[in-house]
Amino acid sequence: MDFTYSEQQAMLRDSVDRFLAQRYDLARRKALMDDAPAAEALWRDMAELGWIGAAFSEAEGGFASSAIDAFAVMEGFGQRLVALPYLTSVILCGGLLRHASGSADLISLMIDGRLHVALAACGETLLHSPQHGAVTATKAGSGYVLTGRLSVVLGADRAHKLLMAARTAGAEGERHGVTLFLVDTADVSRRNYRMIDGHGAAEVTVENLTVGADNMVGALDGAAPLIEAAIDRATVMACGEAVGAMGYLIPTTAAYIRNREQYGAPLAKFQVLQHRMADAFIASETARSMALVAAIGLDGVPDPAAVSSAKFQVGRSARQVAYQAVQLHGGMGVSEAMDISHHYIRLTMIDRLFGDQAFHLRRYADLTQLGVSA
Amino acid sequence: MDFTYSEQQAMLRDSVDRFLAQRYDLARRKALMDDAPAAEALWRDMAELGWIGAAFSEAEGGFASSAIDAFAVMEGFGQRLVALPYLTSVILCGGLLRHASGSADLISLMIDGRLHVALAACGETLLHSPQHGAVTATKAGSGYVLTGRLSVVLGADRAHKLLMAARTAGAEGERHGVTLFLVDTADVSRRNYRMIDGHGAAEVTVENLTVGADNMVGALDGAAPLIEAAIDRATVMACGEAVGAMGYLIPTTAAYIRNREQYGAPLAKFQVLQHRMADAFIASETARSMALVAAIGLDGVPDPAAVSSAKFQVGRSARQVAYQAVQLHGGMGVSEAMDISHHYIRLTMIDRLFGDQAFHLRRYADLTQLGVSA
Amino acid sequence: MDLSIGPEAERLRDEFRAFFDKHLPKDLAAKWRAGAPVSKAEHQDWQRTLNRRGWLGTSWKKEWGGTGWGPLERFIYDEESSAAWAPRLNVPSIDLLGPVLIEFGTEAQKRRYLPPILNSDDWWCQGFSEPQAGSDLAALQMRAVRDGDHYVVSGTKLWTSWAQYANRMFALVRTSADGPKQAGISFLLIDMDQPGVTVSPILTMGGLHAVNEVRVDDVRVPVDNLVGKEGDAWTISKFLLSHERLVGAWIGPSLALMGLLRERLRKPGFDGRPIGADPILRAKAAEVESDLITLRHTAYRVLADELSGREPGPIVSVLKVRGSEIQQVLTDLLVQTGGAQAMVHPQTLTSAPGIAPAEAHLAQQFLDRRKLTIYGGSAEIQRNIIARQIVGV
Amino acid sequence: MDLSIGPEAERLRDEFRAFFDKHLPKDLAAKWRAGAPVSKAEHQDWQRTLNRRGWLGTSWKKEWGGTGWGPLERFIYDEESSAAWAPRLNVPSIDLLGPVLIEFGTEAQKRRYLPPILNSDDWWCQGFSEPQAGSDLAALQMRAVRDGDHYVVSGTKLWTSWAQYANRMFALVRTSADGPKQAGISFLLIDMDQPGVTVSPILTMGGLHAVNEVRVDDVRVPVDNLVGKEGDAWTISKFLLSHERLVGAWIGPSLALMGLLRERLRKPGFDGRPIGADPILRAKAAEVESDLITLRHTAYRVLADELSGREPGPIVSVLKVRGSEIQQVLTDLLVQTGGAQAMVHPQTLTSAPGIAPAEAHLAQQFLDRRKLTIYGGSAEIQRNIIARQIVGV
Repeated sequence: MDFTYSEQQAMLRDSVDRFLAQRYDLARRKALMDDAPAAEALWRDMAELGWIGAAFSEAEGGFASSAIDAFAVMEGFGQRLVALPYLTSVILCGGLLRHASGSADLISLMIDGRLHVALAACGETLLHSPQHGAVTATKAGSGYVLTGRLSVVLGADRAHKLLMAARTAGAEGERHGVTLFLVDTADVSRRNYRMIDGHGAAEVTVENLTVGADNMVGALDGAAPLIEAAIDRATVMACGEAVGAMGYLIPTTAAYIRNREQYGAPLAKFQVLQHRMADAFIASETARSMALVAAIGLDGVPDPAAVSSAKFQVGRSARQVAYQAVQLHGGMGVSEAMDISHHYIRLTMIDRLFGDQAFHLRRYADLTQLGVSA
Repeated sequence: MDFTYSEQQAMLRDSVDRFLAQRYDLARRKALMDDAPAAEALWRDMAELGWIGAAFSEAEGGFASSAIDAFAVMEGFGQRLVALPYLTSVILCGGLLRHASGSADLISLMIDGRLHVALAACGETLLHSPQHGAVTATKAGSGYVLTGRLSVVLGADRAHKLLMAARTAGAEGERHGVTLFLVDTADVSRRNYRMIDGHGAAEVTVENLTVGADNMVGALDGAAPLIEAAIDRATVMACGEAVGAMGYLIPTTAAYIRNREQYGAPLAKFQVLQHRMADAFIASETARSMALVAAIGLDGVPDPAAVSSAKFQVGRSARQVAYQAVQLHGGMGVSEAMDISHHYIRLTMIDRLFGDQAFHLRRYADLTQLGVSA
Repeated sequence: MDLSIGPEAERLRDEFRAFFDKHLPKDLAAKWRAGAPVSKAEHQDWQRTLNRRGWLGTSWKKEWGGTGWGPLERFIYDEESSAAWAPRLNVPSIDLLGPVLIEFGTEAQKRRYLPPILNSDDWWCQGFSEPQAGSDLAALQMRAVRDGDHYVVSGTKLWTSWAQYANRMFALVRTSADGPKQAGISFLLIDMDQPGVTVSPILTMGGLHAVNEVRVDDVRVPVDNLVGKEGDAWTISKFLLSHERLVGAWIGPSLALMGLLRERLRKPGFDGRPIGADPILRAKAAEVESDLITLRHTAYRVLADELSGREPGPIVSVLKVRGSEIQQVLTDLLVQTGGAQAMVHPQTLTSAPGIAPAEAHLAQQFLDRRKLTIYGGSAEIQRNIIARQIVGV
Repeated sequence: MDLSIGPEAERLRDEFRAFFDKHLPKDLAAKWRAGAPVSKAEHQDWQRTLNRRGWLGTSWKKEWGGTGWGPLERFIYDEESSAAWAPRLNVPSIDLLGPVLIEFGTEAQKRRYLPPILNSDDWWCQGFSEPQAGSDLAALQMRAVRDGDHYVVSGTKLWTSWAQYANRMFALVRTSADGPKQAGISFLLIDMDQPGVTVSPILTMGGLHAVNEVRVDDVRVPVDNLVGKEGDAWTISKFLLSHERLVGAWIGPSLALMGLLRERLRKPGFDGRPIGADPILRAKAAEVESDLITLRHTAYRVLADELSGREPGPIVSVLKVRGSEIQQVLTDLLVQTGGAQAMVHPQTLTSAPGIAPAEAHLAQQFLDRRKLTIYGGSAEIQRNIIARQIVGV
């Protein structure tokens, strides 16, 4: 029984911390949003440090000894509020690329920091429920013709390729009949924008795009389980990011209320605020436990119920911790000039991403047959 | 716009207060549980003061100018933790007796304090959903034969008569086909006991009991709406009782923490406890607003959505206020020797009675067509 | 007991409805409803429309061009204005400074400042908070040093709402460092269109620009611009607070948002079923609506107290606490109805016809409401106030 | 990272299961499961069964007849014991006094008091709280005045659990009024079977008799009954607390209750559908189960820290706070599954075959758990402890 990072993981975590402390802050984060080349340069540097490889096994050309490695990276990213497409490209799509033809080359490119991929699936949801979608595929010879529009594809703004889910059989809402295709972003039309948390996205339209059978990722009609597994993995990593953010917000807020005086005393002297901090700590530490368990589970037999439990815990805790961090910072907490408000937004997003609290409670109950007659 | 008691209602409320202060306390409450004759004597004295008549209009032989009159009585009862069957007999069944043959005599007996009635309906629920039940009625000549068992009939232990709902047509769960019969408790078999809050109840079994057409209350097959209306009225009155209880618990708890010292200071000096009191006050005062609105509504066009809104608010607030009253009283709060714990239990019961918070939120949404496609 | 507001007020309510229906520009209402930005000119146009009808100075005495209404009329007006999705007015001018000048101002001050408020030529901002004085106003440090017929004012105001639109500011300034902290604070009118006054935007969550930093460096302000006497600011502030009693409950705006939520819940969601068919979301929506109508009636209780001359007591803080929380819950639920689109940053959209305007500002509105439990007497301070009165420590 | 407890512990877990399955009387487990009263004799019988297997002194060293287990073995034992619905043991004897005597007692004390605990002839209660010393133990007033070879003890203990079964009490007593309050407190063993010791029941919510008032009037206690030195009680209490770290999380009992809840949710409710088909109740049950497994893993984190010699810090308070809350939620939900029958007072039932025993004690159990956030370091004190460490004031 061990809930600590291995020496190697701790080193990775430290390297993330040190690098970001030097190369990344709120101003840089904002600047990179409008400066794609600079963002790409930073990304390549991160790739060289092995952070992308940390998400792939050695067999795939990466350096991961365990899923915990990427979790450690995500925790560091969460702490430092990194707005780069690690989660949506490396984690979410990296795993799916394994099923693509020529996967070794693709993954190698990704590990080198030269390939961004975005997942265009799950319709208008924030990436849950792959049985829903908006792209139809019509059989044409040995290939398919894709047509449809997704208004929000996370990470598509700077992606080179898209993993696009299309309906090849069955009806909307059925798990069977969803197929993934790898398409070049050059072949689709995009309108780029940013999400409220500063991460990039795009509206993606495909019109009569012909794709060959070699564009197919995974089995025909069988992508839903693959996408679900990829989302589960990404969900756990998003939990890692949130755990990192909470781990930053709590000591930062504690320091703020120790220093900020109102009514002639440090805010920290007010017992109500002390208990808010205690509750934030309770929320953060328990969420961390469940997130770690879900992360450890990624290396073994998939346990989607543990993932849903973790996502629920992390979502609820993250919202609470972020709310109190802002509240205790007062006006400073809502200002864009301070990172607190950006953490608040990102944690709000993570709470919704891959399914919100209610979604995961229901999924947990379904998976564990809670309340079902024997 | 006026949210205050009329002069007459204020007098009624004061008379309840004064009488109970002299004649009723925790010890007496407990003693009366095992002493039916003494309870009856007290009940007659209350009847003489006009408190039962306050629940009936002048046309029915009562003294009520408005539903607020009975609400004022209930508030007083809530404050003083009265465990007598005012709610289950006078309020809940009193209204239904209007539809019985010989109703004038029955009501007159009730107003004189000489008739207790209990409602045997709604199956195993705490008196919501009259479409469910356990008693079947088989047509026999001009009458019916009743058979069935209800394990919990509130107030049946000392009732002289029961208003018994039976299935005369349709299937279990259908609103149509429920008929009310007035039966003597002598004709049923009872096992008496008390609920956890000290109020009386009984398990009631009827076996092949023949009742005539004149035992029927209201129309054949049409009792569900009558029972629902009676429950709505009783629900509002239960809100009044809870509002009275909260109005007692808050100043009592405030006084306790002002006087109780721990760590060398009165508990009231701890800001966390101050805020708990503030939150209790917020809960109590807002619940009072909605309860008053529902009570005012009883005199006009029935507004079941307002009743459900009130019951939800009161249930949630009552639980919160009671929880904090116990918590702030520490060990004293859980002791049976103090009234705080009994208020806690009674408010827990009121939260469940006539449908709990989730039940009333759903009913509110149904009644106001919330979330239904246009 | 009686819930009716009386035939006179009901008639007035009908009048309001008819007027808003006819005169409020549809596109302006639609913008406001979507949470999209509204320009200063649009605000002014609308204020002038109201003023032509005589309904701008709703808390002003008739002699100064106001409506002369009591609290009931004002409350109904606010409810109907919100229900029609009329944009919020320049509150600091109309609901704060106006009544203050009418109560405490000199005849000259009234004649000079009140008319340009009503015709919307002047736009005022409220300079209260400072970097070291957030909740604790007594700690404020903007100095006003007497120099002949002028004060020389220096200092920084923070979180000043809509100062970017304002040409004037009424500010709390420190005229004396002696005695109790509160006694040295005065209420001063400052012309912002002059050198030495610098307005810098403060962007808040979601990229909104609603508040500012206002730096005042050695600006000379005529002594005539003092409202009341030196040290009167505390009294004036308390007067202001009593005016804000019911506004802080956000009843009208929340009822309007609830209408929007109800509408959105009827729409089909990602799975084709009505969004509100989800039992958990439906229960949450029912809960917040119940909370809202409950708070509305609580506000009516306060109103009834005011009308009959009773002091409502700590319930006023209840309105503020619950009103803020309900706004936060409502906008949170609205975001939940919007799926992925609700999380798009509207300011980064160029032209994306797929993203409906109805969704585009939901997250921004949610983020904007985050401040409600912080400013104007935080949720913690309101609870302190309540506790002081009911626990009595 | 690694979740496994290792093959040795897994094997032990299997052994526990097999033992409980074979030796725990079914009717006793059923009573405990239903929340029905269990007599002292039944408790003793069960303890003796455990002792025969050598599994009673689970926190005792082997030389004194204990198991010599570490925290991991004890934790798993507690989980399995709870899962089997084995009744709680006489915790003050076995888990509190035993380890204290082994650590701080004299050889004579150990020889005299440890064996009768293991063979269940002695039943101890813990005399800590007093009328004026609830959370604040330093304020306690029971006096022990030295008189030759004896202390003369007078005072009143409150909330003393199961004192009605106990023949002995270990108590905190004041042996000195000088110096800091905590320094004057000593740890004394008192024989209750003597004149001057009066036990009066305190009934708690729902009519339960679990706690008592213990009055001690001029009772002479041999000086030999002092554990440690005079003034050592504070040190001993801290030692006790470190032993209670994981117990306060209520993991085992909560897992058992969750199993019960799951089972009840599958049963048909008043409308014929499974009780758990209600989406709101289902969501709440899923939430508390998620909370519970989360807390279980948090307890394992603490355990892992202990095993590797790291100081777990404020997480211990997290266990206590959340453990109590989860017990309260679980029993609340259980009551919700029981309809009207769950609100019946079981002590007033004579013979009502319609009221199933499964329902009859749900409300009592719910009410009983109300104390968990109050006693043994209230929820407020736990939060103070956490705040002190993370805010550092």
